[in-house]
Amino acid sequence: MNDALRAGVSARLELHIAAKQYVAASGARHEVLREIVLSLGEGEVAAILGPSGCGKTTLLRIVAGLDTDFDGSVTLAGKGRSHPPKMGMVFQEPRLLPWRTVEQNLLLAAPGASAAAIDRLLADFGLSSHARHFPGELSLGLARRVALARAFAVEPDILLLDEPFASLDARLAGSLRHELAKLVSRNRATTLLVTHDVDDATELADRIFLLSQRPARIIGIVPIETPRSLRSPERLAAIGRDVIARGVGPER
Amino acid sequence: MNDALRAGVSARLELHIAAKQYVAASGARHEVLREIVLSLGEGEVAAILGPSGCGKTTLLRIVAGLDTDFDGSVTLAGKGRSHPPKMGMVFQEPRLLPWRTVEQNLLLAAPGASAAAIDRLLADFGLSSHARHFPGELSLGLARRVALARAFAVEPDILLLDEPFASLDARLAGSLRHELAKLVSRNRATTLLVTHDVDDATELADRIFLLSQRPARIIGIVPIETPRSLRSPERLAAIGRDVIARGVGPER
Amino acid sequence: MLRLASLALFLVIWLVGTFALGERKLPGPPAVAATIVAEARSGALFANVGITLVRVVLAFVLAMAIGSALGLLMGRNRVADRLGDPWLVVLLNLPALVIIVLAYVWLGLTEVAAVAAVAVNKLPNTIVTVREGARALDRGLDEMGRVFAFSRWKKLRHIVLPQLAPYLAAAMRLGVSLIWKIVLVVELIGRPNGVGFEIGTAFQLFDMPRILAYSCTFVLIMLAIETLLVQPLERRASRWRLRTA
Amino acid sequence: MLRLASLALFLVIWLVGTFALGERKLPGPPAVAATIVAEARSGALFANVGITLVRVVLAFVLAMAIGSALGLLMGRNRVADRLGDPWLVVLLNLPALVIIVLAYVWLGLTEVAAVAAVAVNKLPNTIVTVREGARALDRGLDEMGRVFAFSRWKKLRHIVLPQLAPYLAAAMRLGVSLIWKIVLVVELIGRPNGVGFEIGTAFQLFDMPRILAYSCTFVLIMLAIETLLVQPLERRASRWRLRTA
Amino acid sequence: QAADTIRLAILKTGTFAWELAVMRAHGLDQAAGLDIQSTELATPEAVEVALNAGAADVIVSDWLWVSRARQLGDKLVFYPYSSALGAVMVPQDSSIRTLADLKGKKLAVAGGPLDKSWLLLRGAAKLEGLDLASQASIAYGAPALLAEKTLQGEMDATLNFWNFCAALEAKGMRRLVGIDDLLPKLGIKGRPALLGYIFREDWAQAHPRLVDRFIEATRQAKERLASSDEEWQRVAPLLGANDPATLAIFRTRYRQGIPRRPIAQEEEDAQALFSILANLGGKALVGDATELAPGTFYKPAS
Ligand SMILES: Nc1ncnc2c1ncn2[C@@H]1O[C@H](COP(=O)(O)OP(=O)(O)OP(=O)(O)O)[C@@H](O)[C@H]1O
Ligand SMILES: Nc1ncnc2c1ncn2[C@@H]1O[C@H](COP(=O)(O)OP(=O)(O)OP(=O)(O)O)[C@@H](O)[C@H]1O
Ligand SMILES: [Mg+2]
Ligand SMILES: [Mg+2]
Repeated sequence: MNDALRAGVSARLELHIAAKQYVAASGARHEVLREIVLSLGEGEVAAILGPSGCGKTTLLRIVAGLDTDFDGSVTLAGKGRSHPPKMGMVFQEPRLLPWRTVEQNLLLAAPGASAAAIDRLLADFGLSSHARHFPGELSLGLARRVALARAFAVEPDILLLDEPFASLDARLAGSLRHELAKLVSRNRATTLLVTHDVDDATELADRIFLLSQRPARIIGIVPIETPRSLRSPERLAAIGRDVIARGVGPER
Repeated sequence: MNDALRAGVSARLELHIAAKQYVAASGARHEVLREIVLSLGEGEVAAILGPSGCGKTTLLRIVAGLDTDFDGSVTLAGKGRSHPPKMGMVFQEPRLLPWRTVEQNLLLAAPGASAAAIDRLLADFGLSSHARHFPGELSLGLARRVALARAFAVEPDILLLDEPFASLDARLAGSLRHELAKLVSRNRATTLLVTHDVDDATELADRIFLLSQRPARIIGIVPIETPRSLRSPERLAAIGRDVIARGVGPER
Repeated sequence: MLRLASLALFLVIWLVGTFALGERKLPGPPAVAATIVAEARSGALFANVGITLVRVVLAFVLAMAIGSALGLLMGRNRVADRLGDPWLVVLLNLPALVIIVLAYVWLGLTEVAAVAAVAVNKLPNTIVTVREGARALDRGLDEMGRVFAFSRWKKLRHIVLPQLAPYLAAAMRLGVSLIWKIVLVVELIGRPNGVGFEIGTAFQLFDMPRILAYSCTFVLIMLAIETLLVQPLERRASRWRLRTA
Repeated sequence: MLRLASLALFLVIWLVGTFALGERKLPGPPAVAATIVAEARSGALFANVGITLVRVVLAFVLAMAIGSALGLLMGRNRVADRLGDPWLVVLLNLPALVIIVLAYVWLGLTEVAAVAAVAVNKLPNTIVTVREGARALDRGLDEMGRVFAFSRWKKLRHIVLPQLAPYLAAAMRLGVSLIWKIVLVVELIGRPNGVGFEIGTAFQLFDMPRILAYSCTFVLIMLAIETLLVQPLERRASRWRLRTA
Repeated sequence: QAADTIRLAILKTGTFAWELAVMRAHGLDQAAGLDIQSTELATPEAVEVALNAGAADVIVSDWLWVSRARQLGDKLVFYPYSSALGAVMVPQDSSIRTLADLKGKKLAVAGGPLDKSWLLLRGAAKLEGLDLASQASIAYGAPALLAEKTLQGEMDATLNFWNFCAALEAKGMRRLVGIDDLLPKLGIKGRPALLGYIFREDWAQAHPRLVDRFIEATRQAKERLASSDEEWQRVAPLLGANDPATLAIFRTRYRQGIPRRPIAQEEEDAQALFSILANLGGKALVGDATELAPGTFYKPAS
């Protein structure tokens, strides 16, 4: 299904990073990304797996347009002709406005959302009783859920997720994974999902990109042709083993 | 082995929380913890599992003496007669001093540590090349590792860990789990480990405490009698299934 | 309650001081209060305090508005900072007297000159404080605003201003007090009315009770504004901050 | 470079202003420079600037040390805040003149009185600024320090002071400038030397070039201190902050 | 025999500073057995603060101030120093010819609403049916600033202190009327000295000979200043001018201001003047007093 739709649709995200360097406070330069080429169509989900500190967040920041100091280019196209595309992002830390309540945080990011939509979203994320709390009164897991809900609230065309399910218990993570799948197919959002969890990747992604140690290069691409809804636990386990075998899994 | 040592040693941590309430900015009160009784001996590791937002961090803060506004009591005893006991803690966020380098952050927390010890620790955590970086120049995973290394650096008698392996890739998490096991047996540190990862719990804990939804109560205690070094993958999987069956696992 | 008690203590210490030093060296609260009443009866108090307050408010609004904008700009933009910095140092360290005299010489002995001189004296202080705040702005939240396509105004209102709040609070508190100090000099040198003018005249006669009467009236007004306006507002604005144990 | 260019621009505008308004209304840079040279030749410049600087430094150190300590206390402790607050408002809003005159009358026309008067005038400003900083302190880092058993001093130096740095920077910049403004009044009213005395005397004779000469000398000193001392230090202290793109 | 110490606080730009310079140049102080230690201050108020703070034995100010202090229990005394009073200055080509012409004009008044010269000017104008305070537009301000403003033409006229008037006169402005010229109209016979040396009564009693020697020494200095152009060259830097024409004007005005009448006469005029001023200035000026406080004038033993 995904495949069928993807065909004939112009690419939504074209990324080419020839090189990305950071200059540390000490003045030292180090390279973080090298030759990353990536092209995603409308509604396609790419998972990015790589060792801690390799450059995944940097990659997302470049896609989001937050870091323009690199060699290469990013092109984002909006839905239909709408430009710029609506973007939703979950940062690695919640990045909520501490002086606004949970509800206000959502509404500020998604001014177009109806009160009913916000309420439904809060309910889906188990946040109903926290709508009027300030972020400082939330646990980290709750705050991360708010950040995820915020990205959902904007009904994005482009969705950038940096470990969206970290700090959540397994049951909750599973349910939110489900919500994410629903959103992506509803909105046909082009999604980049950074994660350390192989299950996240196998359940959600259309393609999995494996990154090397710093400077990160793409060392493998695992395409998953089976549509998300049809993936069986056995199929997922098999893909997971494949991914782990390629060198980013839990075994030494 | 753990069992043998535990016998005849006076308890190192006695915790009794009759109730813990928060007052929100809006003035509303809500109860977070109720009737938590917990007693850990020297060198014992307790894992705490519970749904997101149930009160785990609150529990750790009370043990650390950071929150004294609760009904109940905490007693910590130092190694031998040393009082107060040396404490090491990994907060849920890194909480590094942004204006000090990685190395300085470790040395400030553990002024007694030798340069060689710090270097070894940094190497173990894959941080050698970041010793002179400021926290702002680290990825979240790197920062969390620094926070973990800091807790290790003090050679603590009491170790409080709030999801220490979140945001790390599986391979790294495995290796750091191993380091933690080494530290605990070397220092005989009494350890409270909050985690969402059943593997963390089964691999490291002597007892697993399962918490309910807010207000959190203890709804199950899973003791693991097998010494850490002798636990087989099969044994762990069995315990994991048990834990999941009791209602905190990944399935719905 | 604590504040009231503390204020009462202040009055007691003042009384004791008067007892010890004598009315001539430190007129006591009763003498000062009597003078306040007498000045109020004659209407002079209201006229003078009123006109001074108008000048204070005008200069305050001017200096805060322009100063905050410039401070924000200089804190966030390196080029603006480098360009503006020497001017800032100059303005900051020019004696108030020089600015006042120049203003009067250029703009005439007018109300405009008086208010302008005061505002210009306060301006660099606002800039310096707000600039520090702007430099300390959280980059993460800024990025969040960009990703979620916050408009300029939304960013300012919901991301920037809340972070600047403590700096603005400091700038405003200091602002009122500095402006008030300078208004006095401005009135002393070239205005025919106002509290500063009255204090200057009283000073020529070494009429301490009258000096203190006018000073205390203003202090009382500021105490009232603090208690009834500023602190409730501040409490509201910082509700999100957790009460430290 | 930008700073130098900006300074040059300032001089040009000044020159043009002089051209437009005439030397009488705005003495030009050459006239002022000539006066500076003449005053320097006679030695008066160094003597006056020197003594004023000594007073500035003494009052600055006093006010910053006491003010920072009190500000920190009031920012972190509610009771101290409630107790100190009214005194703060009083001190903040007492006219400089009143404090100065009282200091002179009580302590005599002495150096001690002069420096004390200046320090007391600056004190509340430091308190207000530092208090805001203390209120905004990160609770997470504080807890970290407690868990890892940081000593009082270690906490202060490594946790608290770096967070207060921007507030202290603002307090210090404003401090020097406020102190300098008040030293002028203090010298005007009761010291037989110093820049304020000279400017006061020059004002009596409406000798604008001399007023500007002394003002500019101090401004130049402050510019030098900013460029050679403060800004390099500041750059060092904020190395950890990421350069914003 | 060692010289007796006497501490003065003087206005650096004031006339007392000139006198002192002459005194020192000719060793008049040593001759009188005086060791004069002077503190130069920048504003008139500073000088008063100095006496109040106990940092000076003798200053120069007016008898109103002394009377008021005595009223409040501070036993100060006054000895005449100068009868020079301010004047109203107008531009040379001004259409203002008489006091009455000030009506509706912009008048700059140095020293504020309680300035003695200003009160006297108002009193005199009132006799002609003109209420200057309401019928002219008044700008109060610092004397130097007002002098400058009048030169610039922003003000039609200025009432200023005599030394500023002398400077304005030297710059070509016209003297409309001197305040001392108005005194007869107000019923004052002579030219009373408003300014005087001021010191504490108990201090004077403790050093009776010292005060008299000091007064004598200053009198000699005054005579020299009054009679010699050379002396004016000496003090030229102190008054910020050095061309002979300006100095000549200063000298003339200064000489007119030297008090030469017996104390009793001064006191009598002062009492008369007091009630006039009290009338015009009201409570703000004189407090609760209705007449010059007794003992205001110092009477030398000899
Ligand atoms: N300062 C506070 N004021 C009010 N409520 C608070 C405060 N801190 C925490 N809470 C609430 O208490 C509950 C427990 O918080 P806690 O941080 O202990 O959860 P947690 O179990 O650690 O969750 P997580 O797994 O997400 O980290 C949450 O519902 C949170 O909203
Ligand atoms: N501002 C910066 N200055 C210098 N180095 C930086 C900066 N930001 C990131 N780095 C470095 O770049 C590398 C990649 O960082 P990035 O945050 O992209 O890693 P990541 O893959 O997201 O890691 P994690 O899984 O831990 O989140 C890290 O080694 C980090 O130390
Ligand atoms: Mg990352
Ligand atoms: Mg938690």
